[in-house]
Order: sequence, then structure tokens, then C-alpha cells
Amino acid sequence: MSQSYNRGLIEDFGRWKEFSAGMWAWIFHKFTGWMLIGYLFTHIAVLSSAITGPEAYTNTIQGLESLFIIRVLEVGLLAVAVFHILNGLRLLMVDLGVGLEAQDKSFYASLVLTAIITIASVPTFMDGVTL
Amino acid sequence: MAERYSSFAPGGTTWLLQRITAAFLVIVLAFHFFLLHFVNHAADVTFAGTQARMENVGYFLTMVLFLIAGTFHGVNGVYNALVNQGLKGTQKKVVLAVLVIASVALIVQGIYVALVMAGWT
Amino acid sequence: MSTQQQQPETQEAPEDPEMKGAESPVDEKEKEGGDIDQQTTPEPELEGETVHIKVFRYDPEVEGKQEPRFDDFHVPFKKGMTVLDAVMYARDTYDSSLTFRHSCRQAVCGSDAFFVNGKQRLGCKTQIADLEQPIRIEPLPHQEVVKDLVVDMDHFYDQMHTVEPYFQNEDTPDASDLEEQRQSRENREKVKMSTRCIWCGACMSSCNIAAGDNEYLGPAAINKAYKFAMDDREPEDVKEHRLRILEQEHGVWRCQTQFSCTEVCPKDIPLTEHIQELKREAVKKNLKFW
Amino acid sequence: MYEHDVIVVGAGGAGLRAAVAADEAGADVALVSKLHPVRSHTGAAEGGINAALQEGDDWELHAYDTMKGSDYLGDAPAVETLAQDAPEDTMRLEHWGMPFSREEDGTVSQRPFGGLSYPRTTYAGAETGHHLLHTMYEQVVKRGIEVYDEWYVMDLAVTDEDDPNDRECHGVVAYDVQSGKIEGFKANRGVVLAAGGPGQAFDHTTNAVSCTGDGHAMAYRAGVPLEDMEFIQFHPTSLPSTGVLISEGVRGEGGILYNNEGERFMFEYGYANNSGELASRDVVARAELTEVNEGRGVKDEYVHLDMRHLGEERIMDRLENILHLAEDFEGVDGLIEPMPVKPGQHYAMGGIETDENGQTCIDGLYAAGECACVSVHGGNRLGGNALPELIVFGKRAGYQAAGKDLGEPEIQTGYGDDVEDETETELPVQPGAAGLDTSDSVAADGGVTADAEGVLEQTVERTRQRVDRLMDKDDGVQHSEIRQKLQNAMTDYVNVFRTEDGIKKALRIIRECREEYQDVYVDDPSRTFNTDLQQTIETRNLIDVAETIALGALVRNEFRGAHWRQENQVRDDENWLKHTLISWDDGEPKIFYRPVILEGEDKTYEPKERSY
Ligand SMILES: Cc1cc2nc3c(=O)[nH]c(=O)nc-3n(C[C@H](O)[C@H](O)[C@H](O)COP(=O)(O)OP(=O)(O)OC[C@H]3O[C@@H](n4cnc5c(N)ncnc54)[C@H](O)[C@@H]3O)c2cc1C
Ligand code: HEM
Ligand code: SF4
Ligand code: F3S
Ligand code: FES
Repeated sequence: MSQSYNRGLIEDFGRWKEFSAGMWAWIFHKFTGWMLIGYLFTHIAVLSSAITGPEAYTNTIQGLESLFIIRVLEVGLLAVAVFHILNGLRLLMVDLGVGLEAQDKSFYASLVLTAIITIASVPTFMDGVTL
Repeated sequence: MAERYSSFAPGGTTWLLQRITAAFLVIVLAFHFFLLHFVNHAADVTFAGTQARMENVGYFLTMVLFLIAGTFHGVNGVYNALVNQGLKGTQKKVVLAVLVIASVALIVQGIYVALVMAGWT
Repeated sequence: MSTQQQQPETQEAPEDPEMKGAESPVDEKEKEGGDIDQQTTPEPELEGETVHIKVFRYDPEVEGKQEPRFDDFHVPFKKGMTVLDAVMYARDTYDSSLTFRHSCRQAVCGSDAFFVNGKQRLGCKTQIADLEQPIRIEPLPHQEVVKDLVVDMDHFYDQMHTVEPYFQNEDTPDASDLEEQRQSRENREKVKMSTRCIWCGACMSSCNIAAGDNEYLGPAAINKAYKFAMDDREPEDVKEHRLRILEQEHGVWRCQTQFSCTEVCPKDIPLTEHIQELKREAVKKNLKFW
Repeated sequence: MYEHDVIVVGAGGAGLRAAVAADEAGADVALVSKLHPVRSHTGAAEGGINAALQEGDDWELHAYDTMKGSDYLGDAPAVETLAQDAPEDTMRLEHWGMPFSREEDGTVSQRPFGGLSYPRTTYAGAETGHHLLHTMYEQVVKRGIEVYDEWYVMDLAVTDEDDPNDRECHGVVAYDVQSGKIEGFKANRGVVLAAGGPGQAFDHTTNAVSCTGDGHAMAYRAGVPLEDMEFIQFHPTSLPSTGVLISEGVRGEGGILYNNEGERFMFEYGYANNSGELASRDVVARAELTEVNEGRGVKDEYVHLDMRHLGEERIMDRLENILHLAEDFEGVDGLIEPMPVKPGQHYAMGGIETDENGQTCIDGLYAAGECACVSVHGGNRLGGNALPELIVFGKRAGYQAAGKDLGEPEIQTGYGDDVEDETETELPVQPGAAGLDTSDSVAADGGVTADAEGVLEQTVERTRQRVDRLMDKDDGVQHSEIRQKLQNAMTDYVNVFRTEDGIKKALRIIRECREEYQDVYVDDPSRTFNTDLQQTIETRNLIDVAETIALGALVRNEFRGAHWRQENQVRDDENWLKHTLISWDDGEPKIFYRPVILEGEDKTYEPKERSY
């Protein structure tokens, strides 16, 4: 086509309001997956302090854990992980051809469950931290 | 139609492995989170505590497998996401190489750390 | 075939003597408030309402249309009016250059898939009354626009052709012997939904993966392959051959089970289910050789 | 310029089958179609394909039923060819993978249909046409046959000898809808017209918007006579706003027709005291229209088809798809309200005159499918007989065009010694182009050289000029106005009810349309996907075709098959066992008749009363 109008990515993105459940699930899953793999690299980097020596390791971990911001991030990580797990399970079911009709409901269920689990674990995560 | 396939076509293998690792990860990740945030609070983690766990061969192996599975799952996921967005040609090859190298580095480093933790170095 | 809806074009049916005694339904209608058929309303225009539609306009050749814009039309409402009726009315009454594909007006030709209020729908199968106004009518997303609501379908056709969309069986009986290939009812039922595709392209347009990866076969083409791969009349080796095509890198694996294809398909084909089944078939087939 | 051995115009069931046949016969084929093949209207057919497949059934029975159904206006050689070839060609569809419905033992299913003495309608769900169309297209893809889709064929490149029987067709001129480019397509062996029906000549039709009789009009203006155009089948139950067909199955299950007073008019007014709603199609259609004309229609337009009393269970079980149709296309829920229905144009029995090999009187020009009239349907088509026509005569036309010898035909074509000229009927206005500026006409006129390429080039040139003229004109009338007027005239006066006065009125209005068309212009200035231009050209074709329908209806003063005349409400075998033929005759339509052939291979079909 020599002359035709390509609406490009920007306009596609502009359609986010029109996304359906399955699309949101896809976007969230992608986002959480990337967060998790990013975290995995960071995590190993942090744990590498063990190579320097036991004190360095203990200090690093406890030092980090005493920071409020780290605790908040951990809660975020939990949310991300829980959603990814729950939606991951949903996807595995879909792959097995189970419950396809309920795919949108199971996505909403994942969201709600993630929220509940995350909120419920806030006290545990925030235990003993000071601002 | 003449070709004979003795093993997976690549798309299928990685797809299946992504699911298998996912299933595995559900269990280990839940275990991991539970152990380090609920049973033992993260804030209370010390090298000694870590070492005590790592010295257990079963735990050590689980963690190594966890790492390998997680890395494969995560990196393959990222790669797939890029292919889904139309990554192709040389770019795709380069990305694949970078991802593979990063994964290998991560796994090697991770195992090394785990060995240190277990005190087996 | 019991679940199948048969709609004979002509059918001599036995006369039912009871019918003659049947009551007139008119009384009932009045009870229901009967706004359905007030004979006092001769002209549809008098039903009083107009429908506000906003239609995407673009023409590479015409000044003022080279930059896409939306045109507003107000179309008199008529009970039963579809989106296609509305754009046809706008074209025939207000602006004859308003361009879109359409033909059958009954959801079989697949020409008029548009993006209506944020969803891929067949114009002729979408009732105006079901939509919120103003009704935004755009060409299918993820496809290049040729003019107004007309998009370039070539890529869609190419993908359909990639899966070798034709029946393959070397040794069919001789046609002159009037002998058919046998097929069980169950098997016919299994492929039934997949055979309904009218190539409208709605599914492909709704799929984010197809938008990102131009080589992805897409739901319609995979469904087309499903129709053959699951048909027992094709021999086993052909089925394997079909799975080989589907399991390429840009085949079934690309599907991320977003379900939007299934949601928009005007023929209610369970596309995601078909794609998933083929993924499993491909894995199974390969495990055997492993 | 493009060049192929065989050019097939139209890619519905008939065109696709012709292309495959020509390919099988070794020709280099191209399909040129204004729609992508899978968009063709063949996809709308629901019921099935008649073919004598089962033991106990016999092609001779099929031929007999068809002849009787045609009200003895079918030509026996054509009818017998259809019945003989249909079984094998239907089986071939199965071998090509068409998903027919199945019996318990895995054989293809067949069901009973109106007018058939044996259940021989082979079907694939309620979407037989859809499957036929897609299966055929798959074969075209398999064979790698070249498809020029969204190319609108505007004209035939035909030499200009005085006698159409001496003319030769060398190709077509088409216009690429996407780019606006006009090109010649040279056909070294032949052109097959398979452009479908002319339903859009009527305001209300079950046919697609693309069924504009282009094939009819092009062949007509090139000199081929149109045959039996007055025979138009009307279906009594189509949805008023779109024309979508509501199957006879609803009435078969016990659906009832009511007028606006809630009267069951089929009995109340004695249209059919015995069979009521289940009387034959034309009877019911006429009854409905009478109600509306006498002021008892709903909104002066339609009647009600009520199936609520059947109960939700029965409806869901047997008529579920009707519920969807009414809901999707009319916004009516058949479970809680009656469905509006009215008669709609459904099928044209007549068309481009061909012999049983699809050959027209012009050398190198063939036709098949609904646009052709081999004359298998005569005065009335049986349900399920159009689809076999597509595959049987599509195939034959394809073979013949590719040069495969199918033997001497028994049916004569063109104006020749065996015809009888029309003498009596007085026409209210001059039909045809007479007196008008014919620069817009596409009849072969002066100065066309005999050399194939020259003919093509000149036709291309003329077509370009015609398009330029339409595009350059800045004001005047728009096609939609003319088209609407034409369609209304046809639906008002040449519908199921035909009176001499009415038809004459229609002819006058058609004449007006023709005159107005002199002033037509295309508002859309773009060459890209200009549907305004395309429809303007189609409208011209509709005018020509509508005129032949009205002319045929006017001269045939009898009641046969689908054609009813108030002045003479009986079948008149004495005078009318003959086909009506109308030829353009360079702008001055000529009407003549050719006797029906009732002698079959080894029997003669004696006209009998058509009662079932
Ligand atoms: C609702 C409905 C139900 C029916 N049910 C049955 C049934 O059950 N059984 C049965 O036997 N029959 C049935 N019929 C009749 C039958 O379907 C048609 O007669 C038949 O499909 C016509 O096929 P065709 O190939 O001649 O034309 P079409 O399928 O209409 O194809 C015409 C082709 O010509 C092309 N074309 C037209 N003009 C041009 C041009 N100027 N340039 C290029 N290309 C052009 C179009 O693009 C199209 O591809 C039904 C018809 C309708 C409307
Ligand atoms: C714990 C259980 C987990 C489950 C059940 C799970 C499940 C899945 C599944 C099924 C996919 C594939 C989605 C698709 O291709 O359609 C996926 C993608 C992904 N996963 Fe996981 N996963 C888990 C853990 C993890 C972890 C620990 C990481 C990080 C290391 C991770 C990172 C990713 C990434 C990056 C993707 C790709 C996302 C994308 O499409 O962009 N996952 N996951
Ligand atoms: S699968 Fe459905 S949405 Fe996709 S092209 Fe076919 S009919 Fe249209
Ligand atoms: S929308 Fe696309 S991702 Fe898969 S389920 Fe449908 S093809
Ligand atoms: S017009 Fe044919 S599908 Fe809508």
C-alpha cells in the first residue's frame, strides 16, 4: 500500500480504556513478570554480600530490612508475586482448557485475592520497622 | 511432509518448559516467601540462620533448582514478550545472546553464593 | 443432527390443524404496553429520535481528509436499525463519499467489521439501540486505513493462506462412484464451530499479539487450520504436517490467551479454546517422538 | 494490460467452480471480482443442494421435479444435465472437504424440500452456501489460481459486427477499486460471466448490496439476449428493514401470519383456505401484499409472523437461529413479540441466455450461475436447485471456455431462425437508450477493429472516458436518488402483483430514471476506493436490467410460475410455452420468443397442472 494511514502504537495505546479483562490480565502479568525477574537479579546481587563474609551479609540484610522504604517495596513485591502466581495459575488452567468461559471472572478473582492477601500480610511485613 | 522430527520444535519446547517451571515455581516460591517472611522474619535473617538452612542438601538443591527454574522462566518470559512485540532478525539474535549470557551469569553467581552460604567453598 | 439449527429454504411441512384455532396475539400485545406496533406511526422519522454517530474519515487524496478526522452525522432512528443501516443512511443522504465495505447485510460476507464504541463488531449485526451515543465508528484497529472505514485486508488474507487452507487427502473415492468419505457425527460436530468463520478480521484486529508481531498467524488462520487438523477425513500424516505449520515460532505459541478474539468473533467461534487445543496437540505429538 | 487464457468475472459459487474447471482443463485462469471471493452472496444460501445421491432416488426424478417446478418453462436438455451432473459434482465438493451434515453411518445427510419427490437436498447445517463458497475458494487457493479481488468489471471487449451472433469477446475492462486504475484483461480463450443476481433492482430483497446485475447488463449491452427476466421469485417472509430471510421453517413449525387487526388473514380473507400459512410462496406473498395494500398492514408496510404460541422450548429447539436473526437484524425478540415480515425479492430465474455448455451467442463469452439462464428454473426455481446449478453449469462453462469439448449443445442461442418476434404489446415509452446520449452506453459501437488487442484497447479507452466524465462533472443528480426511485418503482409495480397499468407505470419511471441518469455525477473526487463511482455505474446496470424485467412482465400476459398477471390469471400453454428474450440491439431493445424444449433424452415432459 503506497498510501494508507498507519495509526501506529500511540493510537493503539490510546485505546487502553477499551481493553477487556483478558488484555488487562496480559498486561498485568507481563508487568509483574518483568518486576519479578528484575527482582531476582537484584536479589542475587544482594545475597552476594555473603561472599564478602558473614557479617557483611547479616549487616546488609538487616540494614536493608530496617529501612521503611524497603518494607514498603517488599509489600509491593508480595503483591506482584501473588498476582503473578494467581494469574499464572489461571493461565495454566487456560492452557489445559479448563474453565475457559470463566476466564474473565478468574482474572477478577486473582485481583481481589491479591489485594486481600497483600493487605492481610502488611502487619507481618511492617513488624518492628520504624519510620 | 518428509521431515522427521526426533524432538521438539523450539517454540513448543520452551512453551512447555515455561508452564512446567511455572508449576514448579508456584510451590517453591510460596514456600520461599512463607519461610522467609512469615516463619522467619526477613528482618531477623542472619548469616548463621541462612547457613543452617543451606547446609541441608535438600534445601540447597531446592534453592538451586528454584534459581534455575526462576531464571529460565523469567528470562524466557522476557524473550517471548519481545518476540511478541515483533522483535526479529539480528536484533532478536543479539537479544537472545545477551539474555542467555545474563542468565548463565546469574545462575553461576547464584550457585556460587549458595555454596558460600552453605559453607562448602 | 440435533443441536444443529437447520434452516431449510423451502420445506413442505405438514399442516397442523390445531393452528387454525390459535388465538390472536393482539390482545396480549396490548397488555404488554404494546409500543411495538403502533399503526399510528406511519413514518419512521416520527419515532422522534435521531442517532448521533461519529465516523472516522480519512482519504489520502482529498484535501482536508488527509489528516484523519471524525465527522458527525445525525440519523433518524428506526426500530431494528443497525450500525450498517446508519452509515448507509448517512452516505446516501448526507455524504456520498463516506466509504465502507458491506454487502450481504446479514452477517455472512464478513465485509463490515468496524471498531464501534471501542469494540470490533460487524456493522450489520449490531443494533443501534444497544449502543451508547454518540456512537463512535472507526476502521478496524491494527490495520492500515485505505480510506474512511476501509482497511487493508491483504495481510489478513496472507495469514489465512499461510496455513494451507484447503482439504488434503490424496486418496478420496472416485466422485463418479458417488461415494463419500465417511465422517462421524461427533467429528462433524467437533469442527462445526470452526467452519463458521466469515473472514471478517475482527479477531485479528483485536489481538494485541497480532498487532505486535506481524508474522503471528493470528486467531482466524489458526482456527482455519483447526478446521482441517481436527477433521478426521484428513489422514494422520496430513494432520502432522498441519501441526508442523502451526508450531512454528510465529504459530500457536505466540497466543497469550488474551481472549479478545473470542470475545469479538461475530460467529461465536471459541477461538482461544481452539488455539489452546492445538498447542496441546502439538506438544502431545512431539512428546511421542521424544 | 493483463493477459490470461480464461477470465472469470465474479467469484461466487459459479465463478469459483468455473475457474477450477478451466484450471483442470489446463488453462491459465484469472478470477476478477468486485468483492473478495468469500464475500460473494453464495455464502448466504442456507437450505441445501439438490442431488439424487441415494439409492432409490434417481436423476430422472430430479429432472421431473425440476421441470414441474419450472411450470414447464425449463429446457429439458438443461434440466436433465443439471439432474445428471449434480450427484457427481456434489460428491466432488465432499471430496474437497466441504463439511456436509452427517448421518449416523457417516454418509452425507439429505432432507426433504418443497416440490421434491424425494429427500435429496444435501446440506451442511443451516449454512450450506457458506460452506460451498469457502470450499470452492479453498480449491482456488490450492491451485494457485490468480484472483484479482476488488476489481470492478465495467465492460466487455467485444467486436462490433452487426449481428451479435458474429461478435467475439476478447476480454474485459476492469477498474481497481483500491487504486482507481482502469485496466484491460485479455482473455485468449474466453470470458465467463458469473456475476450473480440482480436483486438490487428491487427495493426489498434478500440479496446482497452487491447483487446489481452487472453481468446481465454487460452481456445485454454487448448483444446477448436476456431470457425470461420477468420470472422473479419473491420470498414471503423476509425482515422488513434488511431483507434477511426468515426460513419457511417457522411456518412449517406452526408460525402464524397476522395483519394489523390481529386477523389470521390467510384464512380470514380466504387466500388459502386449506393450507393457510403453508400455501406456496407466491400465494402467501401475494396475500401479505394484499393486506398491506388494503390498509391492514402494520405501519402500512408489513405483517406479523407470530411464533410465540409455539412455546420457548420448541422454539429454542428447532428455530433458535430465527430468534438470533430477528434479534440481530430487526431488534425483535421472537419470544415476546411477533416478528415483522414482508415479501422480498429472492431469486431471478432468468438471465443471460446460454446453452447447456454455458456458451452465449457471442463467441468466447460464457455465463453461469444466477446471472445466466440456461433455463433450468423456467418460471419458478425449486428451493435447493440454485446451488447445484452453480457447480454443474459453472464447471461446464469453465471447461468449455478453456477449450474442452463438451459436445454439440441442443439449446439454440441468439436471434435466429427459430425465434418468433413480438408483435402485439404496446409499450408506454421507448425502452433502451433510444433518443438519449449514448456516450454512456457500452454497446459495441463504430470503429472497433477486429484485432483482439485493438478491441480491448478501445474498450479500455472508452471506459476511461466514461469514468472521467462521471468524475469531472461537478453537479447534477446522485446515483442514490435514481436507484431509490428505480427500486421503489419495481417494488411497487413489478412485484408479486403485476397489472398491465402498473408495469407500464414502472416502465415510465424507468425511462425517467434513464433520463435523469444523463445528469448523474460522482461527488467523491477521490480515486481511492471510490464506492460512489462504483455504485453510480451499478445503478446504470440496474436501470437496464430492471427494464428487461418490466418488459418481460408486460409482454407475458399469463400466470406461470412466479409471474402473476391480473389480466390473465391462468397458465396459458397454448400461447406461452416459450421463453421471452430481450436483446439490447444497440440501444433499441428487441423482444422475441424461443419455444421451450420439452423433449428430453428419452422422454418428453408433458405440461401438467402444477399442484402438490
Ligand atoms: C438468502 C438466500 C438463500 C438462498 N438459499 C438457497 C438454497 O438454500 N439453495 C439454493 O440452491 N439456492 C439458494 N439461494 C440462491 C443461490 O444462493 C444464489 O442463486 C447463488 O448463490 C448465486 O451464485 P453466483 O455464483 O451466481 O453469484 P454470487 O455468489 O452472487 O457471486 C457473484 C460474484 O460476482 C461478482 N461480481 C458481480 N458484479 C461484478 C462486476 N461488475 N465485476 C466483478 N465482479 C463482479 C461478485 O463479486 C461475486 O463474487 C439463496 C439465495 C439467497 C439470497
Ligand atoms: C510462582 C509461580 C509462577 C507462575 C505460576 C508463573 C506463571 C507464568 C506463566 C504461565 C507465564 C507465561 C505467560 C504466557 O506466556 O502466556 C509467565 C510469564 C512470565 N513469568 Fe512467571 N510465573 C511464576 C513465577 C515467576 C517468577 C518467580 C518470575 C521471575 C523470576 C517470573 C517471571 C515471568 C516473566 C518475566 C514472564 C513473561 C511475562 C511477559 O509475558 O512479558 N515468573 N509466568
Ligand atoms: S474467526 Fe470470527 S472474528 Fe475471526 S475472521 Fe473468522 S468470523 Fe471473523
Ligand atoms: S486475542 Fe490473541 S493472544 Fe490469543 S487468545 Fe486471541 S489470539
Ligand atoms: S454486510 Fe456482510 S457481514 Fe455485514
